[in-house]
Amino acid sequence: MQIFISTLVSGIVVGCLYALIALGYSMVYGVLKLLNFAHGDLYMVGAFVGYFAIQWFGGATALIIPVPLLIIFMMLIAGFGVGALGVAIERFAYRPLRNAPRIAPLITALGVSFILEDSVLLLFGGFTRNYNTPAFLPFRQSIHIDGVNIWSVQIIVVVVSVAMMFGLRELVNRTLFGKSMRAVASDREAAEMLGVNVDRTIAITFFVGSAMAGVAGVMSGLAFGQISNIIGFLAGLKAFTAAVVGGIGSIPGAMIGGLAIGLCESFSSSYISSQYSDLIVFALLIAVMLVRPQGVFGQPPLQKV
Amino acid sequence: MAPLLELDQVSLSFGGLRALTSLDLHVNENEIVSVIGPNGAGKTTLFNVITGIYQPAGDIRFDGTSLIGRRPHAITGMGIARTFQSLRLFLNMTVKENVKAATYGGTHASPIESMLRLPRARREEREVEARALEVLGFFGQRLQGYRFDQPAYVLSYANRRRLEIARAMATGARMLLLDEPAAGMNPNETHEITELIARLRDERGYTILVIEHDMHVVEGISDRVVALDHGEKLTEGSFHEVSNHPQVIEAYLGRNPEALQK
Amino acid sequence: MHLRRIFAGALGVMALASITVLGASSSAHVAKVAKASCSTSIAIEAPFATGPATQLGLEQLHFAQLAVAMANKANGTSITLGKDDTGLNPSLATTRTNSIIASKAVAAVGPAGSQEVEAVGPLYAKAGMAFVSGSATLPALATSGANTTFFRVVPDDDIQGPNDANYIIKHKLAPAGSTILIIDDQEAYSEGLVAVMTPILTAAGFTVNHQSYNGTDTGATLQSDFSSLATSQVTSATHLVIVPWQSAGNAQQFGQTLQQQGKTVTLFGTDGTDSPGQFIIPGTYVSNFGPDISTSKSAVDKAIVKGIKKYGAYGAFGVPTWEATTVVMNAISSVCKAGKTPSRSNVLAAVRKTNISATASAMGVPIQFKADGDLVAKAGYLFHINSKGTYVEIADK
Amino acid sequence: MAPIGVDEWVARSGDRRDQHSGLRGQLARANERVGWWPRLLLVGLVALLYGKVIVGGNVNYAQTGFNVVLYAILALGLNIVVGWAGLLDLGYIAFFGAGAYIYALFSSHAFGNLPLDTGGVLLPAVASIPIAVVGVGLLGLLIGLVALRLSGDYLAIVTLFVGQAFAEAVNNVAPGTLGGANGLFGLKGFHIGSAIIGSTLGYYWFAVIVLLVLMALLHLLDTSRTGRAWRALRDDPLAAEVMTIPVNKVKVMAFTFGAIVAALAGTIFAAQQSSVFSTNFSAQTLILIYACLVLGGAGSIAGAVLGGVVVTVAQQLLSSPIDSAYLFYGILVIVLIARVRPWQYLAAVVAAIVAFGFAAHAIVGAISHRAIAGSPGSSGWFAGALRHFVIVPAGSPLTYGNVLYVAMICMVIGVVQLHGIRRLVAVVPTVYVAICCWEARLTLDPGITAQIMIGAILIVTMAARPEGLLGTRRVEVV
Repeated sequence: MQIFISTLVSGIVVGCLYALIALGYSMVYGVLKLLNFAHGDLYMVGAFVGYFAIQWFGGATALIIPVPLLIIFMMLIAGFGVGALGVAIERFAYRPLRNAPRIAPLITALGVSFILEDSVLLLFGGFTRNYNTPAFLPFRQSIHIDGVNIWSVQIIVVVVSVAMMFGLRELVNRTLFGKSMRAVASDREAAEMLGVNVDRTIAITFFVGSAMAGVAGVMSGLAFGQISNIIGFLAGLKAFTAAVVGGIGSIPGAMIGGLAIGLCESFSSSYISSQYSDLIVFALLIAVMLVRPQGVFGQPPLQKV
Repeated sequence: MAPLLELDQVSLSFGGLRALTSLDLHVNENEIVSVIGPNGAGKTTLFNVITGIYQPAGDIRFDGTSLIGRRPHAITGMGIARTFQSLRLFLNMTVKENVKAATYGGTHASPIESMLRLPRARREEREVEARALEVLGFFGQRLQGYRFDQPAYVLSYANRRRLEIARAMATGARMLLLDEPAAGMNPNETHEITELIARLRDERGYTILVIEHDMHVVEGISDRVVALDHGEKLTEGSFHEVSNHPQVIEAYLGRNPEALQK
Repeated sequence: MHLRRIFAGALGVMALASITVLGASSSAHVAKVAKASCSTSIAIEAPFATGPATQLGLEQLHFAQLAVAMANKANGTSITLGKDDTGLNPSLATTRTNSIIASKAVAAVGPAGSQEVEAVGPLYAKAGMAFVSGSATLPALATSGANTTFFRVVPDDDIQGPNDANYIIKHKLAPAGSTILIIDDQEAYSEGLVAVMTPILTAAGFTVNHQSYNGTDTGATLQSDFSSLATSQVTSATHLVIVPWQSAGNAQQFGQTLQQQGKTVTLFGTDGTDSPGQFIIPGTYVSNFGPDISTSKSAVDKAIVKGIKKYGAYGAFGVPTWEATTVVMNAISSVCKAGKTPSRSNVLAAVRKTNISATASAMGVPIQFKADGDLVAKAGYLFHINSKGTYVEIADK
Repeated sequence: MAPIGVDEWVARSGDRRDQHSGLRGQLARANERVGWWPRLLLVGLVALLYGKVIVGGNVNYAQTGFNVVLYAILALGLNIVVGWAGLLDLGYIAFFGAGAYIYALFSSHAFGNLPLDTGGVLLPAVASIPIAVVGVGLLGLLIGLVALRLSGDYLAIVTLFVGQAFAEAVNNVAPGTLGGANGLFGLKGFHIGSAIIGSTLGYYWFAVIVLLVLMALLHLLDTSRTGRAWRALRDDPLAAEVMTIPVNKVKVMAFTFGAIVAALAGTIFAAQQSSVFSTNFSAQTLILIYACLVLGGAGSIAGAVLGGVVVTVAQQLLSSPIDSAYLFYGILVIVLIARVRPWQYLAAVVAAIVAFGFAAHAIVGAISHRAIAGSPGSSGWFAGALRHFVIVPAGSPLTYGNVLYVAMICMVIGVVQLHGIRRLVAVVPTVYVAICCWEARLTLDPGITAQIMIGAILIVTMAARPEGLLGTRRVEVV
């Protein structure tokens, strides 16, 4: 029982992060039909921003500002910084390719991911850095459910993720931007004719998606400690899996998918074998795709004759 | 003699929407039959069920054998080729290649044979080349000379329609289904198409089922006219019978009355 | 469109450059010919730029650079050092080794990881080129017979493993009969140590629970590996967890995961996790193949500790690499002194004859090689991480 | 009758768009004039020249040549699936890997007991290569059948994970046999009886022959019914189906052929490296193969080969400080020539850059000598020329270089934003900063710089010429 609960907890924590990254993937795919492989690296950049924010305020062991303030600041700066980065990438790498063959943006995305990953490597070196979170958020600050410690950071991760997801849902369903985003997603030309500012909408979409990845990066740093320039790829891949399982282009799909992947991962590694967990996740994905190519929540593509 | 193509109580529905309702239709050897009807009457759907893109209820027989449950390429292989209302050429292939591609079903050389250019592959390539030239030759100067090696996407609209017909001919079909061959053409070209369709039957002996909105064309070519609406056959007969049939007029009135003004 | 022109340009240049490359040398290892009598080049393979162990790699690089400088000064040689990053990754190491062999280098230092040596050993053997590792400890590397030009200045796991196991038993780090969890990271190094230690511990009456995780995982995936290991494997009967890994960072993260789940067990790391910068869980034992010379009184040790500042921070992990480099440097100069050309074969022969006294070596033991390239002397070192997170060498083993 | 003229004018409009003025136009036209077989001959001659004259016993050159040919072969295989059949297969790497691993299993001690390097199966090449090719061919068939259910991006996604699953599998499944993360090494090379290919150059020749044969066969296939069927499928699956082409069969065929070529490449790769590791078949490698294909031009055989040359040579050059300098400054010069017109402006800008450089150098030098005491990173005759031009502090501290790097990126972005005379002015400091950054930082880490440059090349290519070097512009109906 104890094992079950703590596996559940770690699964949910990991799943929330995957979900946050997956949302960005899904939104971008929705508006541009682009598989943005650079997304995982934005998450990585976010993690680094957070790390340097900690150093800025005196380092994990000698913080000069109260912890809550620090965390809020980290998330804000990572969110806005990475969001801006995402917008810049869209502007300079993807926008010129709006009407290019489908493969061109894909390759560009790979190029961008190369540049991000290796720029970080160049600037900060390849060795892993550690948030050393316990130094300012000690494990004592945790709640106990029959013998399982749930660390305050884990709670923060879940709360913030859920809050952001609902925020996003409101944004998409209630606001004007949400309307225009959905319009662009369903038919860009038509939306343009109806006076939707397509460029602006796409830019905002990139901003929101990237910002969420950035915050996810900070939270993963807080929860897992280690960060390096290569954490982006695998995380991106998993988040991508989540987006696909949930139905790429669908926001609730991304959330459910993220949690599904996270739980599947943690349960398979604690009940089956940690070395096969990745294989199991990928197998799950391939299975889902074959049974229901458009994912659990996705709409099937309609084909006209 | 038995008709070449026979539709027997053919029905098809998408979810709740009934696209075709127990439709009976026959086309005789060497006949030109026009299908008319307002938009959404189920004309193109009719073509799609015949060519096997949709699987209908009921039975469709071509030359006595049923087409139900066969894949499109097999059906075309049996001798029914079609064109598309929304042009669907292989835009990035050259004019000649577009035609040659349609001969796939008629040839049998395996990839290995092709790679090594074994005798059968060589012979078939020669035949295909000849067939392409012959088919394209049918359109006079339109698709000749420098056009052979131009990608299809540089062709003018009218020429794309011609190329689609050429491609359908290259499949070695006996029967052609032409989906609005004159759509979007200027009067000259429309006139030309009308002649072309007639020549297809007279010179090449094709049996032709054609969807057309332009009543001049319909009147000019049709042996028989079938009027559809809401997936049901309103009536069929000579152009004049059909065009004066009250239901047909009713079906068209308010939609586009001028279609019948002559 | 302008960009098209840029692109055309870029390609023009690549064509042009691909011609110039054939003129210019394209190898990063070519020695700069200097006036001094004995001038040639050697190369070091270490994971200093990429991969999971960059800190350790940098440490090795710095100590190698120091050793080259010191030896050149002492022997009046002018030998240059080519750097090759291997990312602790056998396939990268293979590529690098091929280009080192293609270069003018006469001998090599490294590579760091046992799995890398396994991969490149046959290549060096084929090239008849000596390579001396300062950290590859898998016994089979020497005994397999596949790596005929392989040498190491560190005791192998058949020494470290038993040392550690016996220390655990002798000093009762875990109550008799309790469970000891040992986790490998699916690399040759790790699996080797597990294979050596398990039987000894079992013989002493411990229940050994052997698990493994995917050492190449990162981020969230790594975390779910660790938290599941911590929850499902660290039971109330477990008092000691042995982590013979090559990533100190991972060991630290695993330690924190244990703390977070309120599990109070002792960790026991091996040389791969010996990194005062990264792995600092108080109460942990860490064994290493090199001594901590930071406070040593011997002349050479003082010189090293003083000299290393110029290149980077001091760390116990780098010391053996200084020794390995010195072995190669001395071999070359001895070849020169004998009036022979420093060819690969001559250097190889000279390395075999290496004989450095305990006082002259930084390892605290004399450096002499057995026929299979292993060290004659057997010595292991053990550290305890105190409450302040600093490493304290344990004298009594 | 519609007047022919109008019709023809429309018809030729496409051609007119393709016409280029100046040197590039002439090159393009010349390129068209050269027939197919002469081109093949040309490739053969270049390969011969390189192997006979230029390599001259230098193992590094032989290795470079081998890599070029290997990537060319891989790109050719990928071209069948992606370029012709238009199926976005991101699992291609798995076929490459499977070929290599199957070869490794039958040419090493994998089936014996690994640590002791005894026992095992050592088949001659005539046996092991066919086994690998057939085995992987079947795998391709299988994946192809699976892929029938999917189209477009969904296909890309699933195949991507097939590729990832492969790497994961060889890493974790049966480490006793597949070697896990440590891979398999000490493979026996291609051998028949006592004859064995021992040298890199030997494998170079082998690969060259394979490449030439493949190019010929694939060209003949491309111009046959199968090739036409594939390209028809790419343009319009439904129309293809209706035009007597059994789309499913043809799709599976494309996967199988691609897999076979990849497997062939895999065996050669494994034999030459004499070892295989799961990391050899990572997404990185896949991306490089795609880079070759897309850079050269998807759908064109010659393009795939040229792509292989460009990408591999670029990597090789970038991996060495001296040669990467040639590349860097070459590109810089060409970009200026291409972007700054007319020549008066160009001259002005160049002069301004030089002046700016020496001025900045002098000023900074006057303020602090240490700030210019460092020596430029690139060696050769550049260094001398640049010593009094670039600002490199003593010991060239990394932070300085990093600041420059960030500054450079920002300035480049800025320059793209500006227009007219403003841009000309902004170019001067940008170029100077770029040079300083190169000398002070980028040359210090050639490996990393190479990756960054590759990424940049990909982005620029896609923006400038999505159809690739030798590819033909395509229209896509969406």
